[in-house]
Amino acid sequence: MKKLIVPKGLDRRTVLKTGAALGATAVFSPPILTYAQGETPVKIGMHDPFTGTYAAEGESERRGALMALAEVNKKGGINGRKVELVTEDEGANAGIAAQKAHKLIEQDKVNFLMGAVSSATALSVNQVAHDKGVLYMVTGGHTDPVTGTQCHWTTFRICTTTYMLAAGLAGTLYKKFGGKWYFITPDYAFGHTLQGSYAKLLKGMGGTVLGNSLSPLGTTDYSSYLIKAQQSKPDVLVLLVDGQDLVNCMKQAAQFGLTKKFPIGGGLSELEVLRALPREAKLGWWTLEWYWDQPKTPHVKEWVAAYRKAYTDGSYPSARTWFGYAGLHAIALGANKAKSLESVKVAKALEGLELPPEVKLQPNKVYFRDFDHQLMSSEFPGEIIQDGKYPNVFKVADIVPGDKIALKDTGCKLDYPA
Amino acid sequence: MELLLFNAFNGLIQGVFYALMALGLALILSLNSVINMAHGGFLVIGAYLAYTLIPYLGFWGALIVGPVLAGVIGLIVERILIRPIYKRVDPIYSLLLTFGLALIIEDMTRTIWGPQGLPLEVPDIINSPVSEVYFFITGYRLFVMGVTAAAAIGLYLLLRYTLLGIRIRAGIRDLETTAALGVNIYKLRALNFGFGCIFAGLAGVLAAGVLGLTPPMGNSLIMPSFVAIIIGGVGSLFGAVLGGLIIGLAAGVVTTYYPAASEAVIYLMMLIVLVVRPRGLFGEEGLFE
Amino acid sequence: MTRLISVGVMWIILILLPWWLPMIGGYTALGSKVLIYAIATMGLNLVLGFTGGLSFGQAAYFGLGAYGAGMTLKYLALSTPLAILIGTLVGGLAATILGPLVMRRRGIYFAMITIAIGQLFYFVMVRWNNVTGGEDGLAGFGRQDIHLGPAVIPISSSGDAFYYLVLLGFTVAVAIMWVILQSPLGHTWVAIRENRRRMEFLGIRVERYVWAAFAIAGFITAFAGTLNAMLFNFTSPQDLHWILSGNFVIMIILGGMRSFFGPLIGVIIFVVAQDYLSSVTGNWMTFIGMIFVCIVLLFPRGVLGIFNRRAEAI
Amino acid sequence: MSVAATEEPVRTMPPAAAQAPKTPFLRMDNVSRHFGSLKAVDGVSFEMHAGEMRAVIGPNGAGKTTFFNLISGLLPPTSGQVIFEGENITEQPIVKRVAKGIIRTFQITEILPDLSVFENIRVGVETAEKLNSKPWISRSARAAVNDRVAELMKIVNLTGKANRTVGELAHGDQRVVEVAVALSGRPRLLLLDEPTAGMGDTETDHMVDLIRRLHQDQNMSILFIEHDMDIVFGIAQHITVLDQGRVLADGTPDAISNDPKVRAAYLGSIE
Repeated sequence: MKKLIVPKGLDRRTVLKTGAALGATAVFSPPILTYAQGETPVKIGMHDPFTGTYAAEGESERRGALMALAEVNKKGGINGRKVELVTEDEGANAGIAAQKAHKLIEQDKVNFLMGAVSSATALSVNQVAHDKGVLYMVTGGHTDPVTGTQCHWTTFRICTTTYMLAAGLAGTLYKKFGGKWYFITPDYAFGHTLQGSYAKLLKGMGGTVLGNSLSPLGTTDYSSYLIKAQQSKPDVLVLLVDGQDLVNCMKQAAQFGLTKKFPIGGGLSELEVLRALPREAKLGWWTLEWYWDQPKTPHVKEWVAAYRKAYTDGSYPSARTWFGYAGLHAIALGANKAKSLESVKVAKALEGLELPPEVKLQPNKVYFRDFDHQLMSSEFPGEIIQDGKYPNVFKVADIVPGDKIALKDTGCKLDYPA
Repeated sequence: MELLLFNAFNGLIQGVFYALMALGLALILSLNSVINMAHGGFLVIGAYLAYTLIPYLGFWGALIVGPVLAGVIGLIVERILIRPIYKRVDPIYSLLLTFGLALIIEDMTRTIWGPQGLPLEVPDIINSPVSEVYFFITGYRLFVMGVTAAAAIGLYLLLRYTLLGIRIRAGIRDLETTAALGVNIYKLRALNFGFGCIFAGLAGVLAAGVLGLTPPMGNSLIMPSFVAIIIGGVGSLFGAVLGGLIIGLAAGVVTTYYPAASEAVIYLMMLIVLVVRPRGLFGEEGLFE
Repeated sequence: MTRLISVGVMWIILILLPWWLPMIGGYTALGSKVLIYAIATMGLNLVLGFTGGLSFGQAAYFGLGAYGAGMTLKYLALSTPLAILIGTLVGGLAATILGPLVMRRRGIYFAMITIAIGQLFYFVMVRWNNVTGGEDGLAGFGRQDIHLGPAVIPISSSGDAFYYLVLLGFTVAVAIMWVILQSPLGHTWVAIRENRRRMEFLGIRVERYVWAAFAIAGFITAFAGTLNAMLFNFTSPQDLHWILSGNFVIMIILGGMRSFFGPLIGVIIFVVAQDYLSSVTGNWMTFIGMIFVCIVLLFPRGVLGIFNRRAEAI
Repeated sequence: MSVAATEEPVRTMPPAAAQAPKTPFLRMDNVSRHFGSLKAVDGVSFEMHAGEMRAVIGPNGAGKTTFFNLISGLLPPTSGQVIFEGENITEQPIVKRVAKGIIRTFQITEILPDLSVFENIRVGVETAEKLNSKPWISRSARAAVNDRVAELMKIVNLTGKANRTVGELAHGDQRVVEVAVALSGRPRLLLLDEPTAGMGDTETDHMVDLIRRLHQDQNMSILFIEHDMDIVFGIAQHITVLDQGRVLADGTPDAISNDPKVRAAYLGSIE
């Protein structure tokens, strides 16, 4: 799916045909010939998983980016030049992601990079982008080091950090249900940071951690962890697992009848995940990073309608769609503000930049922090509606502004070239 | 102690899944000499077809028809792609072929049904805990065990008492002699491949009830199933079932004491078994060496 | 003579790669990756194609090399040669130490015991979070310029310079493997593949030679792993996983496991086809799958296997 | 193994032993090999002298190949002892026996089918020169190996087919290659298991001539299994007759052809 020059209407098939034809041309002739007429377009390279376990999330991000692309081009593009989006599939494999980042930079000569669902790919492309001095907008990939210990001047991030995910929900859960919590945590960096953050917040509020089970990524059977959890009789069972793992875990918790015994809360949930949950597993308290149903927020309704018009497969935009949308818009905003395509200048322009209402699509102030390049977007803690039919599956309890919960000391030291 | 019992029991249930996969895989490996990397693909086919058929046939109908259709697709694939490579001496080429096939199946599944996860609704009657105390024994888990046991026993009876089964067993032991006795081994191998795919499809439908459906869902089950076969010993179907149960049990027990190692333990077990018994528990000399 | 000429031509093409590859729409990092994988698979092929041992866990040594190099650069010293040396030693010694477990097994049992060992290393790297970065991978290190007296080879900033380092590594590894395969040791490996029993009756302790092949392959793949870690200054547990091991085997079968340069051809087909197809179509997996199926059906001994059988056996 | 072995009446002591009082080259004391209830070799005692050309004959299932396997080390005996040049090798692995010069060929040709004649023999030579573990080789050593291969190919008359793939050669030539590989190990006792099996007349003549030359020119000790009585009585100095795992008779061709037991049990059955 390369050279997604999408004029209007985002039908995947036409894109495919154009893509194949242009791709072939690109290989057999110098790239410049493809754009013989008019000025060279500004190119944004996007890597995301369109195959494998995270394919649904990757597809959502791409759709969001394509919507933003159409809008940006309608309003005159970047510095008066047309914008193109080149997407590359990396299947959530960090090595392939780095390879594709090289391809986008060296072969397609993209001006900016964006993408990532898995944290590992975010980290590997983070490295490549910095080596090459190309601005990189991380869409997904929550692990703290991306805008923390391994931050680079080239890297900005749309999605929230693991710490913010925890902080967004912890207060709500504590107030509602009490302070004795049991955790089931995926056994990798993301999970560890998230659980650490929760434990810290919980102790700060005066609660106790009854126990924490570490489950390997890709676990299909959660029964042993659920048994331990059940024995500790917690006020809240906190599930920090993500993606398909979460579906498995929730289904099993429901089948064991645990969901009737104590409230279940969690870290991150995603609309893509909620869609696949059977009724009995549709419950508990979670954080979304964006939700389509915000009746009081301006522009959201129109945006959702635009999405539904472009994609007629019955789906609704998710937080991932918004990541892709906001990511591409942010790049365009920064470049237009800097009146330049130079990554250093655009990066400087993005620092402190506030997203306008029609892009942020949420009530609170949303901006990039200048010292770690983390976007201060909101968390949407709330409860799953058990009998809700997709897309009415979530009831947002609060919209917590990002800069109220984000850590100030992230360990990031930006390394701009001298 | 109570926790250990719980975990051990749960491990056994997980092992039932491995056993079901391993059984089909072992059938195909033993008689067709094909290392079927596409077995996970047939699992996915069975599961998605059942998902699609549930609105028309209900869960029970889909439970039967889904796997059978996977078997039929298996028959077609065998005829077109697998049969031409039987005459190759080295089974390694079957690895490349079925690996390609697995990619095609996963991609087709995603193209047809989309990349997002889909829920497979299990009837309420088998979807609640059996008792408050033993809450982890859900009706569905017992049901999975029951269906697997029935399928395994059915296979045993088939192999033991029907002409087809006797021929399959003879073919596993000595294909040349079986052919020399006038058995049409092409037909035999085709049917056997179909049986293997039915088992994969069945595993798919049952697994979907616990895990939900995604196009790559078969990938995570294929390696543990190979491990089950090796621990049991190549050529022994009973060994494959036992191997599946053993690694499930081991993973369950280890989870109690050291959860981080629950995945690694099945590989450690295979390593130990192979060091002590070079051909697994019931493997026969000369097969695939 | 023909062989000499074709190898010479191949080498000239490889030297000129940074010029011609971008012109036809490629990029140098892809060339580096192909050569790195070629080193790894040609090393693996010493066991797979030449000794007849189905090693299915080779990525473990590739990944150990990668982590060895990455962790050297991150925690120990900012030196590219040292990183290569330590990574190669870590992976190679692991293969050497574990060889005795493997060497007695044959066929599918050989395959599965190598998978078992490989997966155990994989889980170690995933679990050993605070040092290896766990599932997120090891980042935060960078390859360093090489100082040769007053001269500096700027591999840290130049992808082309790094490509030439990889090409040098490829040339050295290929030369070593070629010499070994022409030696009595190489002859013995091929003979073991052809007829293990015959070799036992010549008085050869077959297992020791399988061990030697496994160990040497381990060193060579680990060496490739160190270069791979430095290619993107990143490595992750996926570099040890059985799926990568399986891909290595697939690449070798594609190109022809009985020919010396077969793995190189297989890597080119696998890596370049995936890189290209996944950019032009969302259904690239179907096309790759069909390529594999067609190669099995049309080229019974891999792509290079179509040349005469004598050449295959070296 | 069994101490009782020596108490068994040694009725098979060859007459040659009385004439030449040197230490026996190869001796087997009451050796048995059972497979479950099947007694493939059952209490065989046997002696052979250096430089001897001896044939082992017997009807199918007499235990001839098992007998060879016991000497070459492919199988351990159930009981009894195998002694080579005064040393008990009963428990020794194949590798050590080969080092002592006990080298065999197989009833079903064991060659390296995808390699050339030259390469087949070269592996044998390199093994004999103990070069196998060398990952590189000097020019002179390589030349020495190649010379030796050429010499062996000349001995077996295969020089013209040096670069042919062995798997594509005629059956007779494949067997000759196998003998050449065996010769590369400089055997002191060459065991040939049905060297002419499945061969045509010309091929058989070629092989028989080769065996005869090896014995005459190099004074090699050769023990061979053969079904073709013309060959057996044409070249063997001594013949051991096995039947149902036991030694039925043992002696010179004349003695054997006149032995009534042999005539009854074996020769008679084919005539």
